[in-house]
Amino acid sequence: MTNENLIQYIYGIADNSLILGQRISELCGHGPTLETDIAMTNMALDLLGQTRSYYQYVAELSSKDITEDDVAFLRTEREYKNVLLVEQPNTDFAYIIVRQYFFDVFHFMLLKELENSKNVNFQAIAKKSLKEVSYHKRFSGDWLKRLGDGTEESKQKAQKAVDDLWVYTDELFHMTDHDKKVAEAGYGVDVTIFKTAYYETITALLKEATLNIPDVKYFQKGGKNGIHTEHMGFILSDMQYMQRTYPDMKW
Amino acid sequence: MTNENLIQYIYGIADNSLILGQRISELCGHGPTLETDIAMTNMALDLLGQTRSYYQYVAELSSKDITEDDVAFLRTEREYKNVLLVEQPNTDFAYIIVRQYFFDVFHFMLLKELENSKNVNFQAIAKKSLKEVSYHKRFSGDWLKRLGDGTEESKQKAQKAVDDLWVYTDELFHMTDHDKKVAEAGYGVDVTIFKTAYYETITALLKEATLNIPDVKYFQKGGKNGIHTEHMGFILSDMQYMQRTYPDMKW
Amino acid sequence: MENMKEKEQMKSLEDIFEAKIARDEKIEPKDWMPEKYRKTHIRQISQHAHSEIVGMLPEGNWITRAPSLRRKVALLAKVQDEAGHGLYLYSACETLGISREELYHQLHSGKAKYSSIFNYPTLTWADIGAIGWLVDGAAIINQVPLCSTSFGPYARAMVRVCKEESFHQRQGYEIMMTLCNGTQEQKDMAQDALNRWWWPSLMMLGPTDDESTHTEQSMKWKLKRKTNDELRQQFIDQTVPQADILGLKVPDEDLKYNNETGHYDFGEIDWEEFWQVVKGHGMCNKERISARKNAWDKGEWVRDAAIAYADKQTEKEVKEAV
Amino acid sequence: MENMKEKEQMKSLEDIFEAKIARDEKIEPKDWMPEKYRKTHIRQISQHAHSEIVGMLPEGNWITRAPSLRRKVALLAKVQDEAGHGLYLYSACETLGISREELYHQLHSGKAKYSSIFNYPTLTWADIGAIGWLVDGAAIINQVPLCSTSFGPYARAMVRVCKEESFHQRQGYEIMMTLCNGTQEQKDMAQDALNRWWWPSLMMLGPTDDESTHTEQSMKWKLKRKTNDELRQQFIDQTVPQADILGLKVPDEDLKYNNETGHYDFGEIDWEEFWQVVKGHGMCNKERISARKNAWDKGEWVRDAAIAYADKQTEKEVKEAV
Repeated sequence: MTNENLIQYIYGIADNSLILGQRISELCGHGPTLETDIAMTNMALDLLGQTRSYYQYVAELSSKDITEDDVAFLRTEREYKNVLLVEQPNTDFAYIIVRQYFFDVFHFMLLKELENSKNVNFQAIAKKSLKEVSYHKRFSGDWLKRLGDGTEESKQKAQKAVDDLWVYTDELFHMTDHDKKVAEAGYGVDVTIFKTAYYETITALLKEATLNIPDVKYFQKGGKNGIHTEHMGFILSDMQYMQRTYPDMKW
Repeated sequence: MTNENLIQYIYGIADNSLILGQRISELCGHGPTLETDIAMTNMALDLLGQTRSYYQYVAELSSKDITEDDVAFLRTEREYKNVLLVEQPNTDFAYIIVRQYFFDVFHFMLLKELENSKNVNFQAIAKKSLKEVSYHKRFSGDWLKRLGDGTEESKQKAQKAVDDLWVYTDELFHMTDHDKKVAEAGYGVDVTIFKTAYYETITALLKEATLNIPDVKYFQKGGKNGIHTEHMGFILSDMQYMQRTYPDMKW
Repeated sequence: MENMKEKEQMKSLEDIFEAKIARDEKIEPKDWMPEKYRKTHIRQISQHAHSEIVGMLPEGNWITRAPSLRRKVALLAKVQDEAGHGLYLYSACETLGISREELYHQLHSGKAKYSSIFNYPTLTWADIGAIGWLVDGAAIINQVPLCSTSFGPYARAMVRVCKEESFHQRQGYEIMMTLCNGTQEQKDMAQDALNRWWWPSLMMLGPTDDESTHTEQSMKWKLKRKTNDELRQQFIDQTVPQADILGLKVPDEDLKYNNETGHYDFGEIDWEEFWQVVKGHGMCNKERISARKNAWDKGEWVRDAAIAYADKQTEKEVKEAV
Repeated sequence: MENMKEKEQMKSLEDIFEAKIARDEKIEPKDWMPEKYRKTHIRQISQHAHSEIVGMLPEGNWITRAPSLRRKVALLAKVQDEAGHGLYLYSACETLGISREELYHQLHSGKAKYSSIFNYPTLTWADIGAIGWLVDGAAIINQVPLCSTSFGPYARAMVRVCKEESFHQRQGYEIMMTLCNGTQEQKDMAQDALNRWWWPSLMMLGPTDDESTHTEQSMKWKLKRKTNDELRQQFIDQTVPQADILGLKVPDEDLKYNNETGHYDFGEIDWEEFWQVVKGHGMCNKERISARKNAWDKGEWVRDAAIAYADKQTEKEVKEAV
């Protein structure tokens, strides 16, 4: 396992937190209630906090003299390794919740394993993040039940979001060559081991939410190899705006 | 009249064409019919073509070694001098048409005067642009009549767009100190001389379109001094993305 | 006779109420209070709550573009605090017998006001610094006296709000400081933000005393302890030295320290602009209200779903209990 | 007897029709044609029109972000040409007795297909170059033979389309050339785009001959002159030397010039991917259709207004004439 393997492995985890955090941030001040606004902002804060820990570690590992902000803001689109799920747009509150829930369950299971990593940095980040993510999962799961088993309209919207976002779940379990090497070294996690448990969990909750499980045989992928949907470019043009426009300054 | 006066005067004209051209470009492929898509794209092409002529002239006038693209893409938000009208979003087709018509009538009258400038560059650009803009004005005016005197729904939407955008018309007739100096030198245009004619023209068309004339006493301003609405930052983050991310390259 | 008795009772209730206020005791929601007191407090607390909520928008405008992760997180946390303030204040207001829906309706319909400062656009990152420094600074001066106002729930909410606001204020000043220690471009950005936010911040302290209504009554109820002009002077006296430290120039040619009074003299405020923005003609009035209204309208089906779900759960529990 | 006569008449119409095609004369909309000919042409022409219209979207995605004014203008003009092509082709299709609304409905409902290549995302500016060079390149190879196809309106539309497409193809290649003469970052961007667009472009020439349906019939009607595999070989033979000039590596380990055949041998195409994208599982299938459907649905009130206005004008004219 090289340093580059490790850095790429971290991107595969941390970029999810960054991009989902960025997506949720767009909503700040525009939610259906003040209470959900506060809760969603909390999740964005947690995710961005985790991102910082990971990127600080990348900066340490890097042979170049870089900071967490260089990692966050100065890569090109093809260098971000987040899954396609987290970059999907805030179409409506149902998409926001389903995207969150599909990610949270995975995120929780990942961190549970990462806690046992041989790498002390990963152990520490996982331990701290687990508390946060266990709350995220409860929040998004509870809301998904409310939407699924709420009104006729909310059920329809929730079902549409589930149907549209389900195709992005499989990619969560893809392992790049970097991922495999880091997992073999006992630093990273072999995510395939909890794939069955993941689908059991989300299927059970969808059933409780009186929603149908989509019958999909072909899944979307690409993000883990830096091949993103067309949304990604616009996320980045806002996110990177200041760093690109005013290079090498302190803020 | 200094070179700087002249450059700032040109920004006051050309930035309108750039930003409106950019706004219309967003619509390409998303219009209500193929025919309007083609016509609107034509207008964007005309406006961007005019922008290039003006900016090439700025590059000539500038003491620095710059190109039209430096002028277009490497200024900060506060340095763009377009009026607020042209940066307003593509809320719906009524807003798009009303924004266009309010601008086109002004643009046509401005160019009519600019054709008589003592400056040969302005003469040439105005002469070429007049043909184009006279078509724009006909297109937007015809559509405004269709929307105003079409269905009940289209009338409502057109009236709402007129009411919301009317507050941005007065700024078209503001003259900065630069504008005044360039006008006094016989290069620029004193736009206040056709303000009455402008309001007569648009009022007549609104009446023909069976729409009400808004009763507004307080108008919005700021763009001509580089104080824009919050839309502008997002227009720029997309528009400047490539030049900011990959500085000093040829495309 | 009956009428006479009622009047006497009323008089005695009023006496108790006024004595309480005089003794600096709090009025609580369950206590008797004059109708005018209730109405005034609903107006002021809700206006304050609306200001927090609308105030989330101009700053929220920069969250996706914040220049570093640290600043992005801090800005998100700040905007979240404002949502929190909104929440306490709406709750305090609800104790006076008005529903959240009704309060939102007043905001969306334009019946209720909110602080006019939020109708100015945030154009550069430096605006985030300037808002923290100046706008929160002015807000604190307005709000600190409210921590000991007579209405209990409002006073308690304000204690918490003020603590967080002064943290925000320091954070804003630190953003300005970083810019002013940076490149020329960053300094220019900071100066430009000060130029644009200075006068609107002065206006936040309210119209001049001779234009101001309700002041006497408000003094009595401890909703106000100083006049607008006094507060404004306090803000200027406190802020100008801070600008000096930053190396920025306050955009007022008439600004000058007066050795005799020990205060800064300052130039004429453009009250015409102030009243126009109050009347709805600021650059962002329409945008702000429509953003709020949009969030509320688009969230209706979500709130309905939550209610429907809760009802179903209660029904289940009842059935299971039977 | 009657039935016999009808059959004879039909036979004679078919003979005239086939003789015309054999003589390389055009079939025009007013001419008699077999129902199958009409249906096949509606399917193919509309599919072609839809491809132009959907093809506006991936390129349109970069208009607001084009890196120079010159490139922005050229890209806008290119996308506009595609709208124009869509327009001629829909018009050609309408001459066969089907309305534009019906054609759109077939697209939006998923009944009609369009070229699968447009279901891939455009990720970088180099993709705009690669699409012009490769996608328009492959399209031209598919389309040039159609300039002399048997159905007159289609053949005439294709003459115009092909002329413009080859301009676009040169423009795309020039974008690639500029990148390849630029910095290392630009070269990498160009190589990355070639890597992603190469195989989908090969797939544009259609399934291998043994998987392809309709070919024999299409040959007879001059809708096709060469098989898919022949066209694909032509595309590869023409494009590989162009990649060499750019200094880019075609992403196919098995690609090698074969001295005996005078053609390039090439590697296995991932037909599984091809069919999945055709079936709707490409990265952007949903996005593309919903963008088109959205434009159409949101434009309904505009089209209605135009009709209502035109009706009122006609009414007025009639009244004035009376």
